[in-house]
Amino acid sequence: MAKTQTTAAGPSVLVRTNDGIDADLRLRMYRSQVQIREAEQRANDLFLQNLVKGTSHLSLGQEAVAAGCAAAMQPGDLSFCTYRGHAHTLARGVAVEKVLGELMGRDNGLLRGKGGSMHLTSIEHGVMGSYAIIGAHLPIACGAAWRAQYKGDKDVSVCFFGDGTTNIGAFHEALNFAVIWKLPVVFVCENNLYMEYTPISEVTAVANPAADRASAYGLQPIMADGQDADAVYRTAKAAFDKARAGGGPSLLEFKTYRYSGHSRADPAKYRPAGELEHWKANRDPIKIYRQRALDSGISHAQLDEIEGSVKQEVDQATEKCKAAPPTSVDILCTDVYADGGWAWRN
Amino acid sequence: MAKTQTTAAGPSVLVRTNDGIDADLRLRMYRSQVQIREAEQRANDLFLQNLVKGTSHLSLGQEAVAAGCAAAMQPGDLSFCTYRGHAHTLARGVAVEKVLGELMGRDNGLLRGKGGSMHLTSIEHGVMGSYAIIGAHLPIACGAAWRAQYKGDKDVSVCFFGDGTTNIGAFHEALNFAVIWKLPVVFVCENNLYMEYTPISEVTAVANPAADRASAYGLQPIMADGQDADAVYRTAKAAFDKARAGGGPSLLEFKTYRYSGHSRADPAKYRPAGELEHWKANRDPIKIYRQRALDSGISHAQLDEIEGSVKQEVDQATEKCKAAPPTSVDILCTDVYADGGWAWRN
Amino acid sequence: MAELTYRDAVARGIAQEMSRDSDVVFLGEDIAKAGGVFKATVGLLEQFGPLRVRDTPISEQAILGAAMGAAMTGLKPIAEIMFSDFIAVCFDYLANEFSKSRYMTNGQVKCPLVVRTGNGGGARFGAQHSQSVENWCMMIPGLKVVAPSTPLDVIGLLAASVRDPDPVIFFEHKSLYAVKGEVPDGEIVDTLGTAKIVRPGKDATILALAMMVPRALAAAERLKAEHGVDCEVIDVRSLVPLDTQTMLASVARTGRVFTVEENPRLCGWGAELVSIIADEAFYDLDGPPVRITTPHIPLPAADALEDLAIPSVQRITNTIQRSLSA
Amino acid sequence: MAELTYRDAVARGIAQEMSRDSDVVFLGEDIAKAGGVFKATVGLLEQFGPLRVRDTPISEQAILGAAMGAAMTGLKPIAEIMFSDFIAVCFDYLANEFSKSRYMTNGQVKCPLVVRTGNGGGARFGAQHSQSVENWCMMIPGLKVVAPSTPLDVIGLLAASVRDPDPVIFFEHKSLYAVKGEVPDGEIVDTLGTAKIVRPGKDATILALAMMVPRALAAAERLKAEHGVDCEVIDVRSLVPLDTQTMLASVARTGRVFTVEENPRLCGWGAELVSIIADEAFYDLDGPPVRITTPHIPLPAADALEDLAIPSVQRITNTIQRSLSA
Ligand SMILES: Cc1ncc(C[n+]2csc(CCOP(=O)(O)OP(=O)(O)O)c2C)c(N)n1
Ligand SMILES: Cc1ncc(C[n+]2csc(CCOP(=O)(O)OP(=O)(O)O)c2C)c(N)n1
Ligand SMILES: [Mg+2]
Ligand SMILES: [Mg+2]
Repeated sequence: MAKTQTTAAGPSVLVRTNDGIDADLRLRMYRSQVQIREAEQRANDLFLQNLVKGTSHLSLGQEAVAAGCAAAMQPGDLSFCTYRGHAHTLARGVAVEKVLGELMGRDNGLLRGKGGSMHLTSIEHGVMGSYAIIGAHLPIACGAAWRAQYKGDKDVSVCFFGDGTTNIGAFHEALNFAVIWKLPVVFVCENNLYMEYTPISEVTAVANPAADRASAYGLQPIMADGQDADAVYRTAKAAFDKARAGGGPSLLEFKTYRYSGHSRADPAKYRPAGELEHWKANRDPIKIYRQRALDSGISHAQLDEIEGSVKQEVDQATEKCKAAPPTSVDILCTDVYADGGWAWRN
Repeated sequence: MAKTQTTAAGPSVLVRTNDGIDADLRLRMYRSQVQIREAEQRANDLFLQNLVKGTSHLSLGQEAVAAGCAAAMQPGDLSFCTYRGHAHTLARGVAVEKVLGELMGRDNGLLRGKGGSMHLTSIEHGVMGSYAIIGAHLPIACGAAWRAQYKGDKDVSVCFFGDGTTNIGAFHEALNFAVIWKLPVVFVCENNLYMEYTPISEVTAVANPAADRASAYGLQPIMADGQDADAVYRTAKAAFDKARAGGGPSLLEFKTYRYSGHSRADPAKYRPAGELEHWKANRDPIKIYRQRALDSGISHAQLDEIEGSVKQEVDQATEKCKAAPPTSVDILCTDVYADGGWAWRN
Repeated sequence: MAELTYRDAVARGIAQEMSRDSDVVFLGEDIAKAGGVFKATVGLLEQFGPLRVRDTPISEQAILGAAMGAAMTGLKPIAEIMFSDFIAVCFDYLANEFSKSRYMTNGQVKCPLVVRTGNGGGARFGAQHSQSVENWCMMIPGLKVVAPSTPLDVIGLLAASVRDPDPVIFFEHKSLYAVKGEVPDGEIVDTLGTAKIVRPGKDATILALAMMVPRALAAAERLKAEHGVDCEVIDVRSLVPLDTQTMLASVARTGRVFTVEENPRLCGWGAELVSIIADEAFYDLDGPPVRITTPHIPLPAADALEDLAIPSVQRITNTIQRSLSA
Repeated sequence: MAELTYRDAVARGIAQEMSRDSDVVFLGEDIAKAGGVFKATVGLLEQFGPLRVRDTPISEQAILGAAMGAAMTGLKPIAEIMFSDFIAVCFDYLANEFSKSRYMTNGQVKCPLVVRTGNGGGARFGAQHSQSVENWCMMIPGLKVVAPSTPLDVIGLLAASVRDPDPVIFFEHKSLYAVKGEVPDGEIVDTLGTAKIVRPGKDATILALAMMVPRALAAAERLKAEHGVDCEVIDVRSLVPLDTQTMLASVARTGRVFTVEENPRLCGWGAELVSIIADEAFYDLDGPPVRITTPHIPLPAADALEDLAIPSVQRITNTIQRSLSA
């Protein structure tokens, strides 16, 4: 069970304990993080080869949040992601090939190229979409949770967003709305210290952009280490359990860090010297988790095997995507409306 | 000087003291409240006579907030009001005739009938507009304060809005923005317990819609009795002084009550039995303030004289408006653009 | 058969659909306990209970976002945006979210929802509470856009909108709420994308929407009586889908077309229709297509000014008469 | 004379105006320290300092609201909305606030501000980051709307916009940022409301805007070379005020008109222009006015699809050729 420790001044801090996470779960979360790392790195390589067009926003460095949250979800739970959504999409079980294919504008892509990197969606996996207008999906997640409440469904809607998103109006409206309707929705803020290129501290009135706002909605402030998949898992699970039990929404803030620039166009020169290196050396979620796994009795071999199989999976997906035809131009005008077409007139 | 008393749990509560308010100021605030009361009641009568078209939102019962805040402003300070803005407009010195004329769509109206009841504006009095889209003017007030900061002007921008407005996105964006830029703007929430017809408590995650959100912007929670013009004056003055001195924004919440329905269309049947009567009997700002004035040594005669002169002023204004011609149709297409016209083409 | 106001037709239309399908839910500001600020939703809370008819905070983005999320996952929400002018504070949902999600996701996401909103002028509410903003929605791919002019059409088109699998923006005209009309008993369901010839005629075609329909009809009567000109009046009813066939066929018969638009001129629905007709019926036209619109200005509050701004029967009559006799 | 990119022209235009007038201030997301996500504002922070060039939170309503309040009280703010699609989250300011405040207040409130925004497709950014939304603004009374197609016009029209006493929405085309053009030294100031004949011709008039201008020009060359058809190409440049005289005069000479619009079809600027031309130049027209637009769909991300959606040189050429020879 997750325990939280509340201090008088600040938000509650999650205490790391080892309970509730068995070897199976740990291996799953390890695999998930490694898969995200590999797939994102591959996306970057493919971009450098000019095989990924458009933009893309990677989650390198933020793998533990996606892996930990997804592991804490149950089948049927719903994820609402941002343009930085590859990680969350993969974590819910969508195939690497589908994701890379979409980035590459191939016919085998998750959305056959219609959505692109910023809009990954797989309803069958509970990935209810990736939204590229900051804040828009927080109210949308409320609506999905309202449906669950109304129908007596037991799923939880989980909504991921960044620190910068806490300063837009829709954040405020969604939080208030979720609380007064006591909806089974969990808002997950991935605080990676930057909005696009601007440090979040320069544009935010409080130190912890999500947690320090929780009380404005009658919620408890909840923060945890976003580089530690176990901490993420436990924090998330407690919130999901609460929502599922009818206890209403939570707002979680995970401190994390992105290794690459904001998007493919960004060399991230605005970072203070040494910051990236510090995070990579000391706060890398995969390094941390590999050690955690070893400490808990899992063998090097087991972990190496996971790494190997993930590499193979990503390699194979890459080959399939390279071989896949470009998106068929026949679909340009399909699926605007439910009848499958786009006819706005007779 | 205003003193605030901070409790561990709740917002700070303003302690009533008698300092800083001399007889002159008290008579001004009394006059202001009486004038608002009379003018609003007249607006209502004129509506019942079908001489006011469109809608109107009265501040009967809320006079002390307008009077107290205006008294605490200096010439040059700027007011940003809502559709419920007659009171604040009058309190800054705009003539009753101009206001009633506008409501009646007469050519002598403040805006010659172009704006109507919801958009009273008088730049020369520092009344920078009345805004009828909930929340829109909070960011606008930030902008005016930004100009003061940039130019080194010493005026403060004061932005009035209701309890219901705290749940819209623009509120959140404006508060964060004002704080990080440390702008000389003061946000004044008039909590009259209702949004349009819905009790604010049913749609708000916290008990004090403004004060309980202050900490989300790193601000102190500040509440005061909105039925006591002295309390309003002191609370407002402290905030204006702070802003003027470069201390940044404040968020004030005044508890108050409106006697009439939300707008002229609303009989306010949703109020619990006795609520209106309770406020009128025990919390009427003019009754309270009349007693305060008497207690402080002002005579009945002085107060009666004010009442008489205000009644005369409102009567005369009414007659002038009734005699005034309707808005000239020649102005239909003027002042869309700065050249005075509306030409969108050559 | 009963006589019903346009206002009561809204409540009846919603009730009809909520009775039929428990997935239909309804949310908005002051719509439940208070029965709506226009009293168009009175009785629904009592009939369908607080789980299906819900008051919200003043949070238009939350309202439309919640409607979208609910629609994506199986409900059929009706969301009220009190005044259509307020679409501006939640425009992202119409412009970028539920309009585009089906396409962007290659057909995965569905959004069967209805946004009802009070549209149009005539109530002396001024520039921020009086606009006709159908074109704000018509211009967005992925939306459907409807604007009924009679109580009967309110019920039928509302039912069709609720049952439609796509997001529909339903414009109710504030100045028509008090208008009465005959409505048959029993279930009423109409068809989106169908215009209605409300007055046949042979000399010119008048295309009108919502409050402009009764005015166009009155103008047509006056043109007939005073000038012997016989106009066909078409109630456009549905901007998306657009029944271009009915309109093109009419123009082919009459040779002339006039639009009567309450919106300020630029990029109004009439511009789109004229551009279609000018292209596809060019050789049918015996004279220029003419648009009669509110001038391209914000709406004034004073009655004298507002009446002058919005196309009146007189202005419609004069414009058409002058143009036909030019 | 120097060769400058469209991107660098933006920075130069802003710098020109900020140097000249200390009331010009500039705010937006990532515009200061980072020099803008499109690198169109590099160097401005260094040149004008942190009091005049300010990074903001992700709060588009605060950005435009603050710009308005500052403009009302004496500054001349330039506000950046990073992608024009995001206008949807702050649309109230354009639709209801700074567009209407002067009129509503009988001329008291002035809003001399510029909203700059990255508009248009071609970058494979998908449906929420690629739109051409000039018509979202053109349809609002009280705004002015500009969309330059060359580096020179960027500077001149930006300067004119900053100096204009009314709110101007300035659409920069994302896919033109890298395009180069000759720009004279010294101060450059252009005039709003003036279209430009960028290629004279006698057989047909092509009206185009922003990225569609180079494509229309290329199509005109191809029509000439391959079909002997001589098209006049007009860069509309300014949608409000609209230089109808230049366009009507051209149509009077050529007898035919085509619009090339990047926006999805319904209620695009071309619809408005066609409705004006069909009315006022009806008897000049020798054939139907035809609109060439992006189909009325959200924009897809994949390159193959996006290229097919937005009017291409080929599609423009073919449509005009077919129509003229019909
Ligand atoms: C309404 C809106 N404004 C601005 C943007 C441009 N933008 C895209 S991502 C981003 C930064 C978001 O920061 P954060 O929420 O911290 O998420 P992160 O990218 O760090 O994951 C911005 C400003 C947008 N997409 N939508
Ligand atoms: C964006 C927007 N949504 C809804 C409305 C309709 N409306 C006008 S006043 C009002 C209630 C406002 O309540 P509050 O902020 O408490 O102010 P009060 O009227 O009590 O002074 C509402 C919902 C509006 N004008 N703008
Ligand atoms: Mg971030
Ligand atoms: Mg209130």
